[in-house]
Amino acid sequence: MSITRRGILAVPALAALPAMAEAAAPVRIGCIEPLTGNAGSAGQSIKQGITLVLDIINTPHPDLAPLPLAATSGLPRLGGAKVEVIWADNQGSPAVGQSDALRLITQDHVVALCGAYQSSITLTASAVAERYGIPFVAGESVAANLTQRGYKWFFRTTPYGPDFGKLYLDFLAYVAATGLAVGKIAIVHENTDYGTSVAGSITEAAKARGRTIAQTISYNANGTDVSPQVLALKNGKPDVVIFVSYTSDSILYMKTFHTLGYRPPIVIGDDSGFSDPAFPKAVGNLAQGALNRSAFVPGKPDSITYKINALFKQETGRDLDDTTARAMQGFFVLCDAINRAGATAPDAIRAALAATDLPASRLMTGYKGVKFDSSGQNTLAYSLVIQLQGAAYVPVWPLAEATAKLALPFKGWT
Amino acid sequence: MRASLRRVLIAIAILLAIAPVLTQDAFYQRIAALVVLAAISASAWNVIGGYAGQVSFGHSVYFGIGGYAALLAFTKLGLPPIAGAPLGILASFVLSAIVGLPSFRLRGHYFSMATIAIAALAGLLVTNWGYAGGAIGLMGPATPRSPADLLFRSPLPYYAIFLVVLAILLVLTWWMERSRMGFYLRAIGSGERAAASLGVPIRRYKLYALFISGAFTALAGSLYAVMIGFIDPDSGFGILVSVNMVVMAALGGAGTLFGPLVGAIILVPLEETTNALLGGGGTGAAYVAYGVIIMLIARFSPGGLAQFLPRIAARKSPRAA
Amino acid sequence: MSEALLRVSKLAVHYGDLVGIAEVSFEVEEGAVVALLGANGAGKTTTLNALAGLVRASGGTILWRGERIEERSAHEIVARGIALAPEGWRLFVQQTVEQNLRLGATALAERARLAPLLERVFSLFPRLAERRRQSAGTLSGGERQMLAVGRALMSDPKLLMLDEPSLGLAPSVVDTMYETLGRLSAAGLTLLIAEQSMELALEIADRATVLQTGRTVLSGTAREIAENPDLHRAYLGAAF
Amino acid sequence: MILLQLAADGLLLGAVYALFSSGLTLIWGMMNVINFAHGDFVMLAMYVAFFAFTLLKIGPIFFVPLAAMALFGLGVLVYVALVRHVMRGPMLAQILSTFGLALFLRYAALWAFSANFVSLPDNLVGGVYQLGGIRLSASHLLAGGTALVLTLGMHLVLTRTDLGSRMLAVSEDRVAASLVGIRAERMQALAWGLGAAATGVAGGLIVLFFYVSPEVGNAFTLLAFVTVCLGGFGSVPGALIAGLLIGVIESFSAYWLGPATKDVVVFALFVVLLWVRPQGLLGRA
Amino acid sequence: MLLEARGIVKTFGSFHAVDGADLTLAENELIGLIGPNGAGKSTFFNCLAGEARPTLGKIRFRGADVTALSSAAHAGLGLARTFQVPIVFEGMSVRENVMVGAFLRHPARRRAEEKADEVLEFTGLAAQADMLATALGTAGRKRLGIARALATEPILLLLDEALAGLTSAEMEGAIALVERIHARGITLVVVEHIMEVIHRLTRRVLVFNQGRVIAEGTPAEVTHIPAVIEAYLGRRAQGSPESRAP
Repeated sequence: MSITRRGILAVPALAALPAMAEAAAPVRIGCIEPLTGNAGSAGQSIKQGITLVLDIINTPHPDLAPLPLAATSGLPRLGGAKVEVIWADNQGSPAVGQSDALRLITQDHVVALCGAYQSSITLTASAVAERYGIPFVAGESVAANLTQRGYKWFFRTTPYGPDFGKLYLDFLAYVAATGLAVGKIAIVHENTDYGTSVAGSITEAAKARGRTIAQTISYNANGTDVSPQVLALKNGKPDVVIFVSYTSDSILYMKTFHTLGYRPPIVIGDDSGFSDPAFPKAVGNLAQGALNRSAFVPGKPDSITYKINALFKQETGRDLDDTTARAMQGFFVLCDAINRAGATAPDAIRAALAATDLPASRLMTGYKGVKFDSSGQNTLAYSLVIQLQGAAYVPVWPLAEATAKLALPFKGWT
Repeated sequence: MRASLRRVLIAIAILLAIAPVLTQDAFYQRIAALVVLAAISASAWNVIGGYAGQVSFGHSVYFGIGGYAALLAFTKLGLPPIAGAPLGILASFVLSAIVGLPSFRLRGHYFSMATIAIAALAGLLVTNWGYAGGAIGLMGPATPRSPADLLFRSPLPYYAIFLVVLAILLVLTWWMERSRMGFYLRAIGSGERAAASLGVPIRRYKLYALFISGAFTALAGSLYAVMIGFIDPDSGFGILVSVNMVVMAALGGAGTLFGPLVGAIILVPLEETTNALLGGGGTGAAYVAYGVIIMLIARFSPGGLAQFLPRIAARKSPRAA
Repeated sequence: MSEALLRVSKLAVHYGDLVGIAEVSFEVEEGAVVALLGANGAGKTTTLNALAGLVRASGGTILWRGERIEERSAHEIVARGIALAPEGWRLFVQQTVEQNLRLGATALAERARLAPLLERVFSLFPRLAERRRQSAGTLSGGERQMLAVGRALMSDPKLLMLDEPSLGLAPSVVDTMYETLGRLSAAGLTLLIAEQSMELALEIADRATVLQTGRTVLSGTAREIAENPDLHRAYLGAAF
Repeated sequence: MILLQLAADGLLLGAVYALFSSGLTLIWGMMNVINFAHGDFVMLAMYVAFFAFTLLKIGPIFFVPLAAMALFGLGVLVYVALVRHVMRGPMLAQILSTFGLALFLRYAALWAFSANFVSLPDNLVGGVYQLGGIRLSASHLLAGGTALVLTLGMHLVLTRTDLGSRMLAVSEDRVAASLVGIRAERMQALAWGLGAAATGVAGGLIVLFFYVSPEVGNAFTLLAFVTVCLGGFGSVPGALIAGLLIGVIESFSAYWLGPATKDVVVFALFVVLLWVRPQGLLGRA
Repeated sequence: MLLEARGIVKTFGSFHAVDGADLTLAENELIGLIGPNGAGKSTFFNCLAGEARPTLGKIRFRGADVTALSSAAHAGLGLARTFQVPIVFEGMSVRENVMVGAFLRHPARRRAEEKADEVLEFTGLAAQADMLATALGTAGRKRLGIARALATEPILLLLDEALAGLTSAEMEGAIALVERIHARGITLVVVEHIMEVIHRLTRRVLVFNQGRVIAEGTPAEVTHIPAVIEAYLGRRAQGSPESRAP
């Protein structure tokens, strides 16, 4: 997709921003996240994560050297300017997210935006950024349509729906080769935009390979009982169950599996709920062998990821989850681009973002790199398949990244 | 007394009309546009909820219909979103007739409950309606294809459009207030038994009121979708959408011409600025304050802020023997 | 004569600016039966409601055993020994006969006396004993009246006030009711009976007070009142 | 067998619905005041139970009564400080007041406890029981069973004790109640206390198998409204039957029609019932 | 015959509030409806006004069957009523309250306003026209109730205790008003407790007791009918009172 004409509303980018006046004036970035509302938990975690990234960028962290801007203090090419984040609460509302974006751009004069967790809010907030000619980096929103709008100022570092579908089908093809049946796939998804869009992407990816989904169950995530769904699965006897679920429902599913004595041979959780640190804590002993996707694993003790996780844990008492890590990664990419631009003019930042080419070694997530196509999508975005073994998830596929052996079928509880 | 009151309020309205032009700041201009948008739906609610006293908690249905009509017109027919507004209004008439008539038999809390349930039901149906984007919602044009798409960088054009609609609605309400219809609605809201004894056809007039109220709420929904460029079940049919209309009208004074506008002028900037000042902290402090303010109003001024005005007027009048 | 049990002086009640009663004065002596007479709307019910603490007096005084009680609320008054069987009975129709009676004893300080009081009511009104488990809503008019009186008696009052005990009842039921009231009076209970039906009330009363449009117009012994030619005027207007 | 399993699951959950709805119906029936903060009462009770466990290390035998007591206090406080003043005012003011209360409670909880989902450890009430072919988890059994017993208990308290009889008397006829010496205000405060306490117990039981977050009450408020309307305002047995019915309807419609549509079925039934029989299943006309 | 009600029965559950009542009214009559509390006057009245539908019986107004018509339809036909406890429309001035009634025959605001002013003048409320109706006292509210009903230009006006609770001076004014209304050619049915008023106003009264009309005649006549005296004063009223010796 080519960069489109910006039409009648195109305006020259805001020229003289205060950040340019003094060399060491802080560089302001606006972050729009759900700090309250249904997704408040995720938004708060992202806020903690990005605050950690700020610390890594603004103060020297030589031990994290491969990460962009870690070793130095501030943005070297802007005279060591510190990065500052202006936070905005999107309250889970697309309209509020849009107000946030406008306020951050016109009142706080931020040079770039990031966020906004919910795809719907990323959609409306980035539309404002587009009209104002301010770069917007989405580190965590996965809806496919975000990068199908022909926007010039929108960049997404995270893998999105179609990537996940591809990942699961590749993985299942590998499992099939080991001799396990994977013919009947069931998708169980919560019915807000996250669940619906990811389930749709997986279904499409399956269709692209000439496979069909045997059973699709859509449910409301705030229900207190999931036994009917589990009974329906028990009845349908699928080989693979893919859950696209939030936290409370993921936990309920595992509990209900146990209650009803049902063990599907392969259980895959699509990130979100399965990745919440609360999940292994609450039902780790009932969900042994559950698979999950993640772009982040702490890894070996001396790895960068391990150290970052340790820093995060020190601050929050929790392990870093996938969503937070992807948001942090997006923020790293944005700051790196601003630094490379050597200026805070939006055009310069945009050009630097478009020219981003970060290798996997300089990332904190398991992407194969960061390189944007013309739609702003990171073409090297990638996830790993991880498996709950004991108290924690370990990477099991692709084999090159695996630290533990894939153990199937799903064991659940003992 | 009341005439001079009206003059003051009209002055406020004029001030409101020119206020955003005075500031160059797009964020304040946007707040002004949102105030007017909120005032449209709250004033529309006011026709049935305030004047006729039928406390609907389901007006999000109309708002959602309007919003979806606009973006369906865009995504399915390739029309400019605003072209869907008439369809939304048409659908609101049909819905009013289907849903209003049986619900009007219910009084007080029962009516409110029925409207809540209908709105919740509508939201669920749309969530499960794949054609209309299901839970993912619908997106407006990403970039303007023609001026008719009404995609502007500056909030001012939106403000102007909203203000025209609000002005039409308020003039209509003002005219209604002075005509037989307005008298009948207020009589119904005050006491159905007495109104019926004077020959007021109660259900017919409730339905008329719902037609007007629903149509303008649907229009507000369309305008919302045009400006925001996105609608999903929650932002169209969510219970908070209804509640906001009720709270604004009640705060300013339900059943008064300018009450909902006053409510919007107070609440929208309050929400936006508390979110701007406190929202980044993520503590929810903004809503805590919001909740306390609402409780205080309910406790100490149950008739809304407008209540104080006629109170004074009444106090100054001589008592009849 | 000893000090009156109840002394009402210049009692006035306003509902907003509607006049309930303008100036009502009378006395009730211990052990007496006093009839409060007057046509519809004369202010009998308002007077009793004010005595029971249901409506606040806007003027005048109510002296009960030497204590001013016009400012007291209903639950304090019933605790002091004044009970009212109200107009239209106002039973708790969703509850059983026995529950209604037990509710009548709410103000009773000594719960141990509840059982004997219940027995007294059941012996006065055997019909209620038969229907003690039945819901009050299923009772006939006469039985409802019995229950209303029984409920009032459950607080073991010194003064029992009855508002139109004969209203809407069959004559035989009224006879029984008045017989029972006579027995209660003979047992020493003081009674204040508001009646439209003058004849009935004067049959049982020692003294009577006649109200007209919210004022006391006549007071005296039952015989004096019955023979007073002004009485008809108070009821049926000027044509007499 | 699946049908029995569905029915059993639905009934257990329905019993919990019935319990927190009976709290609402008590308040509603007695005072004709809608409490929009009802779900947030459940949420607070869940937090009380959660913190009682994590901070005081006490189990459900203690934290459920503790939640009940805490909510009792809250109910009385809300009545005395807020509801008492608005209940005779215009309906809009009543609605606004409890709506403001809901916002306040929800976001005060967010402020105090953060937006994070928290839950009790799974093994607190662990284990699975097998009855014939039906498998039921201990936490659901405990919650459903307790809820059933307490809802029935509440019904018995209302119908068989002097206290309950007095409360019903106030709701039937405030004037007559004051005539026999009942202090109506006290009874109404007590009704708020008891209603909230029932909600407190429900919250303490739900937390055994469900997550807590400041937003969790949302789901319960609407459900409680439906249950109360369906059962008839003020009727505890009505709330019980309606709660169980909704539990079972949800369970079966989730299985047959898909879980996303189970609420559609419940709400549609509710709207139609409201149109046809507004007084509810067991309510009086 | 203006109005004819035949065999009206209205039951609530097993309770017969009205138990076979009849009424015929000629043009420009002014009749009184009296009876002790609970006699069924109000229910009968509600049946006539279309607010309650009789369980049995038929009501004809100017020859047309109106038994099943709504109260709004009654008003449209020229059958208006007032309420014992006046319901004023809040937030509206006295004039606006009356205009609600006037709009029935005059959809245009200006004409409705003129009609309202005329009625206000007629009922003596002109001075209070611009006051909020809720600021009126009881007498004013009752008068407003009458004015509102008059504004619908009725042929027949049903007055439900329009004078109860008034001071004697207010009552004089109210009686004069009723007489003026009658003088305009409007037929009136007056439910009243205060016998003095009945004596002064009406030529014909119907006495209700236990859901039936037990007597009919001039006020002077009916007050001498034993059944009426019994209904009012109690049974055996004409017998010698045997009061207990003090």
